[in-house]
Amino acid sequence: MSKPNLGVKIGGVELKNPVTTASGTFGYGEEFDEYIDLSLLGGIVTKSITRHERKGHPPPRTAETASGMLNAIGLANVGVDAYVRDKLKFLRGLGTRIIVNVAGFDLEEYLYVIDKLNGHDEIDMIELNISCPNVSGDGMEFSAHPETAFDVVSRVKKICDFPLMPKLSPNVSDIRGVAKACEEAGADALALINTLYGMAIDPFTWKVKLTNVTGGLSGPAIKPVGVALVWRVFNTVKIPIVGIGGIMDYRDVVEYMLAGATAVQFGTANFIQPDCTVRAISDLEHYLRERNISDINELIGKAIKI
Amino acid sequence: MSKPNLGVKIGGVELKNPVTTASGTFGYGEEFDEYIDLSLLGGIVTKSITRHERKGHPPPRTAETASGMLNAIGLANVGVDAYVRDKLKFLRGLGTRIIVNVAGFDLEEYLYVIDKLNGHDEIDMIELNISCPNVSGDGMEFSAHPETAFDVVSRVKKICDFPLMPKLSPNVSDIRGVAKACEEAGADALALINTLYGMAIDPFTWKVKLTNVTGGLSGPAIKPVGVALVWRVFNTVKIPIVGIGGIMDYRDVVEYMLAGATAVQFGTANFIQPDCTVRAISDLEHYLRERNISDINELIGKAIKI
Amino acid sequence: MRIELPLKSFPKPGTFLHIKPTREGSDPLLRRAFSIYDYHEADGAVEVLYKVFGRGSYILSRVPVGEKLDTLGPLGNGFEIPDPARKLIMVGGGVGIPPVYLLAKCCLREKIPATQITFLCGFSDRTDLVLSERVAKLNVTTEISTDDGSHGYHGYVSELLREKLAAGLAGDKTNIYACGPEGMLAAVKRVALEHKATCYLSLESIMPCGVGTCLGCVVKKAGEERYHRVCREGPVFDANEVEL
Amino acid sequence: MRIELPLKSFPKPGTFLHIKPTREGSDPLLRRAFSIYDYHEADGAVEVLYKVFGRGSYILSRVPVGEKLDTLGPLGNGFEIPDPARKLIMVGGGVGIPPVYLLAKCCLREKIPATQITFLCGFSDRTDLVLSERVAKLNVTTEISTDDGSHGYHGYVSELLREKLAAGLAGDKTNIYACGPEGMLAAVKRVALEHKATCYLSLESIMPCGVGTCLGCVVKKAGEERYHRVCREGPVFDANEVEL
Ligand SMILES: Cc1cc2nc3c(=O)[nH]c(=O)nc-3n(C[C@H](O)[C@H](O)[C@H](O)COP(=O)(O)OP(=O)(O)OC[C@H]3O[C@@H](n4cnc5c(N)ncnc54)[C@H](O)[C@@H]3O)c2cc1C
Ligand SMILES: Cc1cc2nc3c(=O)[nH]c(=O)nc-3n(C[C@H](O)[C@H](O)[C@H](O)COP(=O)(O)OP(=O)(O)OC[C@H]3O[C@@H](n4cnc5c(N)ncnc54)[C@H](O)[C@@H]3O)c2cc1C
Ligand SMILES: Cc1cc2nc3c(=O)[nH]c(=O)nc-3n(C[C@H](O)[C@H](O)[C@H](O)COP(=O)(O)O)c2cc1C
Ligand SMILES: Cc1cc2nc3c(=O)[nH]c(=O)nc-3n(C[C@H](O)[C@H](O)[C@H](O)COP(=O)(O)O)c2cc1C
Ligand code: FES
Ligand code: FES
Repeated sequence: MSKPNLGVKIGGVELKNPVTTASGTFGYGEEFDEYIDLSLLGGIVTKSITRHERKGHPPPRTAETASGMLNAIGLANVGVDAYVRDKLKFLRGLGTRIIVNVAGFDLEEYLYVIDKLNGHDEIDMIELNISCPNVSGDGMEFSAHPETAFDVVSRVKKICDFPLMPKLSPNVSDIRGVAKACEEAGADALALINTLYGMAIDPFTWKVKLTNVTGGLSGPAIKPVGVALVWRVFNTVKIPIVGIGGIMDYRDVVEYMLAGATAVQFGTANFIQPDCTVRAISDLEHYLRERNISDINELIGKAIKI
Repeated sequence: MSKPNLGVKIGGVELKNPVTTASGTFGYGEEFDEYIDLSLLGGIVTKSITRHERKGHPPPRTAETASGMLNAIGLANVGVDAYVRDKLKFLRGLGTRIIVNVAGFDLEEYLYVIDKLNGHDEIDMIELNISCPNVSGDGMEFSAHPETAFDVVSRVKKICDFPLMPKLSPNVSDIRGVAKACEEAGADALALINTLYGMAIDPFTWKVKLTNVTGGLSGPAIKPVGVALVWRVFNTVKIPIVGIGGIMDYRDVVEYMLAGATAVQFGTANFIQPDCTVRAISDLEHYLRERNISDINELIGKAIKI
Repeated sequence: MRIELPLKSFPKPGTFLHIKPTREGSDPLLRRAFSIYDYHEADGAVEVLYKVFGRGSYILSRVPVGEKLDTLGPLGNGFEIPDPARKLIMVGGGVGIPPVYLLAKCCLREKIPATQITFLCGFSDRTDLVLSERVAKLNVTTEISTDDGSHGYHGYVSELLREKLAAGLAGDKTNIYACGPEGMLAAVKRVALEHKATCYLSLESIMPCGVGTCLGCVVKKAGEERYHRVCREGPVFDANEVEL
Repeated sequence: MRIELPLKSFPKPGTFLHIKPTREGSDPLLRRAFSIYDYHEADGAVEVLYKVFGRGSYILSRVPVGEKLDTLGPLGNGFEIPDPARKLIMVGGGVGIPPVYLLAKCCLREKIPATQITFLCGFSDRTDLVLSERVAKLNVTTEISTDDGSHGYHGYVSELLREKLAAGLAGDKTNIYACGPEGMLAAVKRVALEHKATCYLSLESIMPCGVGTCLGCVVKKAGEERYHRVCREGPVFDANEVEL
């Protein structure tokens, strides 16, 4: 059989395959340059950037949990100016799609950062991290309610030169409402899920394991939640979905695509196997060949009810 | 050192220790009678009962996930009449606290079931499972919004002969609002968390693993979420909290109590070690002795920030 | 796999052990059920026979000899020793052979003449033939079928059963005992009905708890919208009780 | 533990291996970092020396000899071979001994005279003394301290260091290389400052990725509100660069 097609399309952007990296787990790509051929990836989502540099929380910033980990890095990043100045240069040459994750603590910050990124054609897409607390609002995450989500996405969309992909939090009562609001606000795609709200305490020292007390739960432990929410959103909106959460290998990629994802992001897995992404890509090709599937898009949303 | 006190008090009810069993994971106690001395337990929470008998979903009803499991049993239960007729008899003699978990798909069903239970003094407390979809409402879980939670809890409280403990869902944008609403509605205690919304698909057969498609995620995988939400609620309400989620042994009991729980429930752990509860009780006593802690209540909410 | 599990008395055939494969960490989380395959009265050791499917059985296959295993059981409701007057046909499909083997061994131990017993082993191909090794040693009439015809009878073991019943073995005087994949059991049930034979099936199901409390392992009761717990009311059922 | 990890050249002392303890399932999830303890030029095998703390090290301690281990590395930024003119004091606390041992071995290999090197090993009590076995074989001046006085010098190894510096070893002509628990390193840093000695510390931290991308392992930079990645900029730092 001829080489199956692994290419997918997200918000008008063509990826050579559905395998991309999750924000904050792949830095700006540099560290992985020595482990894998970055040009093989469908895309790279870079660490959340904000208006100003952020040093992040004091350590300890992570703790291991059952089949997962907690993190409270604190959105440490170089800030948008240094990002544009120092990081885009490296990313330009990689031969893979560059998706810039943008975070903000109020509407103005999002708009400021997007404005700074506009015009830089190394960038293929913006992933909007709306799982941040709205400090000048009620302090709740922007993605916690359809109204706030609609507000920030529609305002950003107006000024954004690039396709826009809001990234949704799983910590919501009804993700369908939030997803619908983003779609109506003009989102070109949706990425989900971000980390689950979590915490750990050492029963012997009585100390919390993170200086920030609570953090974000990621890893295989959360995969069933990510798959369920992708499935829910897939049955709610028409725009493409990028599935995230506990993806470790090609089988998890298939599971997310069957649930309705058009592409996926590998996060925590990068910490355990630096080459997990490229391995998954070749395994996916093998998987399709074995089954005589000529196009990976045939998997999307094809989960069979029993 | 003299025997440390393990006794705790939940909504006016004294438990000989903080270790109880989670609804739906311990049946009505009968099956475990041959494995453990039930009289050692702080209490037993029985399987959710509804107005009429429910046969539950067709199999498969469960699937294993990373450090967890999904279940969609479908609230299978004998119905309140058979429960009162056949099950209370057995429970009466056990010498442990009996907490009856009540579920409903509309307000009337809750009121009907509570009315049938009123007057039966074998019952020490009611755990109100408000994580069910309100079919005669917007189809969302009662515990998804503070308003709906307040409504059902206040109405039930008016007619309920027993202390009332609503059981909260983790699938909410802000559990603090829901917890506060329950407290204002007259709840005597709060139990959390119920299972996380989840789903799994077999990447080789493409079939969903549960006939119900989605199910509830439980087990060690969700412990960080349970601990975080207990901590959040502990810092929001004054009524006692019963911690649930991924508790496998005494260390997890300590972790939940440090986060703010006054008592805990063992769920999935019962499937893996039928004697996990009684083991935890003796381990807890040993833990307190070693540290010269005379009263287990000294642990509640004592997590140390770093 | 041999497990030193001092059982005082001969275990009831059809009952199972619930074994925790994981010794470190919480993944995989749940126990796995394995039918009791054999029992050694000398030292009271129990044996299970398994095939490596997925994670649990793979981990078990790598447990060093002499390691402690966390085991619950024997659990469940096994086969009743049949009335000696009946003809007995044992049908085992792949890893379904162990419980039926133990039943046959038990029958012989109860002085039921070997001539009363016929043992049919079904496989998809020849790769798993080893599973029938001890059956051959029972000295009862034994026949093997493979779906691909690579060994013995060519076709499903249920078809082999049909031929046996057609060729003389009077159905209404026969008890059939079967364990194997659900598809095979459904077929065996149909054949048994056709020939008015009494039929007992040992079912498989995903079993989180194994002791009857999670309600996860259920199978539909024949005729009514109710369920049996495979781990508690079963795993052995009269074929007429369950809907496959 | 000996790991066959064909390294062509002698590894840089202070670098570490990132080892996945879990071979089945996803719990525990993360790799564990272990300093390279020794290197055998004959077959290019690397050794790590560890103590069983929690789950990861426990699982490793039960890996049968000959098993494949999933290992990344050598990773990180190790010790630089010092200027032969300097006096060298190596300070290792418990499982902090391995990287400093390899540095000492390297120095001797680089023809730095043994007389230049003093090796101080600190323990809480005598239970872990084995960790200093190979140090003794280096034929450099070696002293051992135990917090409880059960063996050698009675007190913290940092106090032993202070006495050495007070008794002659001119601080400003001395390089100190230390690895151990954070408290010990902080004390060593203080002592080094008092005596104007140059001081390099190998730090520990919880390391999810080990390659510099998760930003989980950071330590605060001295003086400023910024952080170093222990896995990438470290684990070895000039004591003046970090705030403990
Ligand atoms: C009463 C009973 C007796 C059994 N006796 C034997 C025996 O004697 N020998 C033997 O080899 N196996 C036996 N099994 C099957 C065994 O329990 C395991 O299911 C099998 O080993 C696969 O588990 P795994 O962990 O290797 O695969 P997993 O990683 O658990 O899963 C592999 C596949 O098997 C499915 N599966 C998981 N658990 C079960 C289950 N309990 N039943 C059916 N499918 C399942 C999974 O959904 C998955 O699709 C028995 C099962 C039951 C219920
Ligand atoms: C650069 C570096 C080199 C190391 N070299 C060695 C060595 O040569 N020999 C050796 O025995 N150990 C060494 N360690 C420590 C080792 O990585 C493990 O932390 C240790 O074995 C405990 O892990 P565990 O899985 O057994 O315990 P865990 O179950 O992981 O946890 C036990 C306790 O240790 C804490 N912990 C977990 N990871 C770390 C960590 N990386 N550092 C400090 N505490 C941690 C946990 O929070 C928990 O409180 C090194 C660590 C680093 C960062
Ligand atoms: C250490 C770490 C840092 C992260 N930083 C970010 C971030 O800066 N922005 C963001 O949107 N998500 C961040 N995430 C979330 C991941 O992008 C991803 O959504 C989440 O980890 C779930 O995927 P996983 O289970 O594959 O890790 C981070 C996750 C981890 C573990
Ligand atoms: C098989 C199964 C059945 C359950 N049935 C119920 C139920 O009937 N009512 C209810 O309120 N919770 C039910 N639960 C949820 C548990 O009571 C508990 O809240 C959840 O499993 C988290 O705890 P755990 O991680 O210790 O299992 C069920 C859980 C499982 C695994
Ligand atoms: S396995 Fe739990 S009820 Fe049968
Ligand atoms: S361990 Fe990930 S950055 Fe250092």
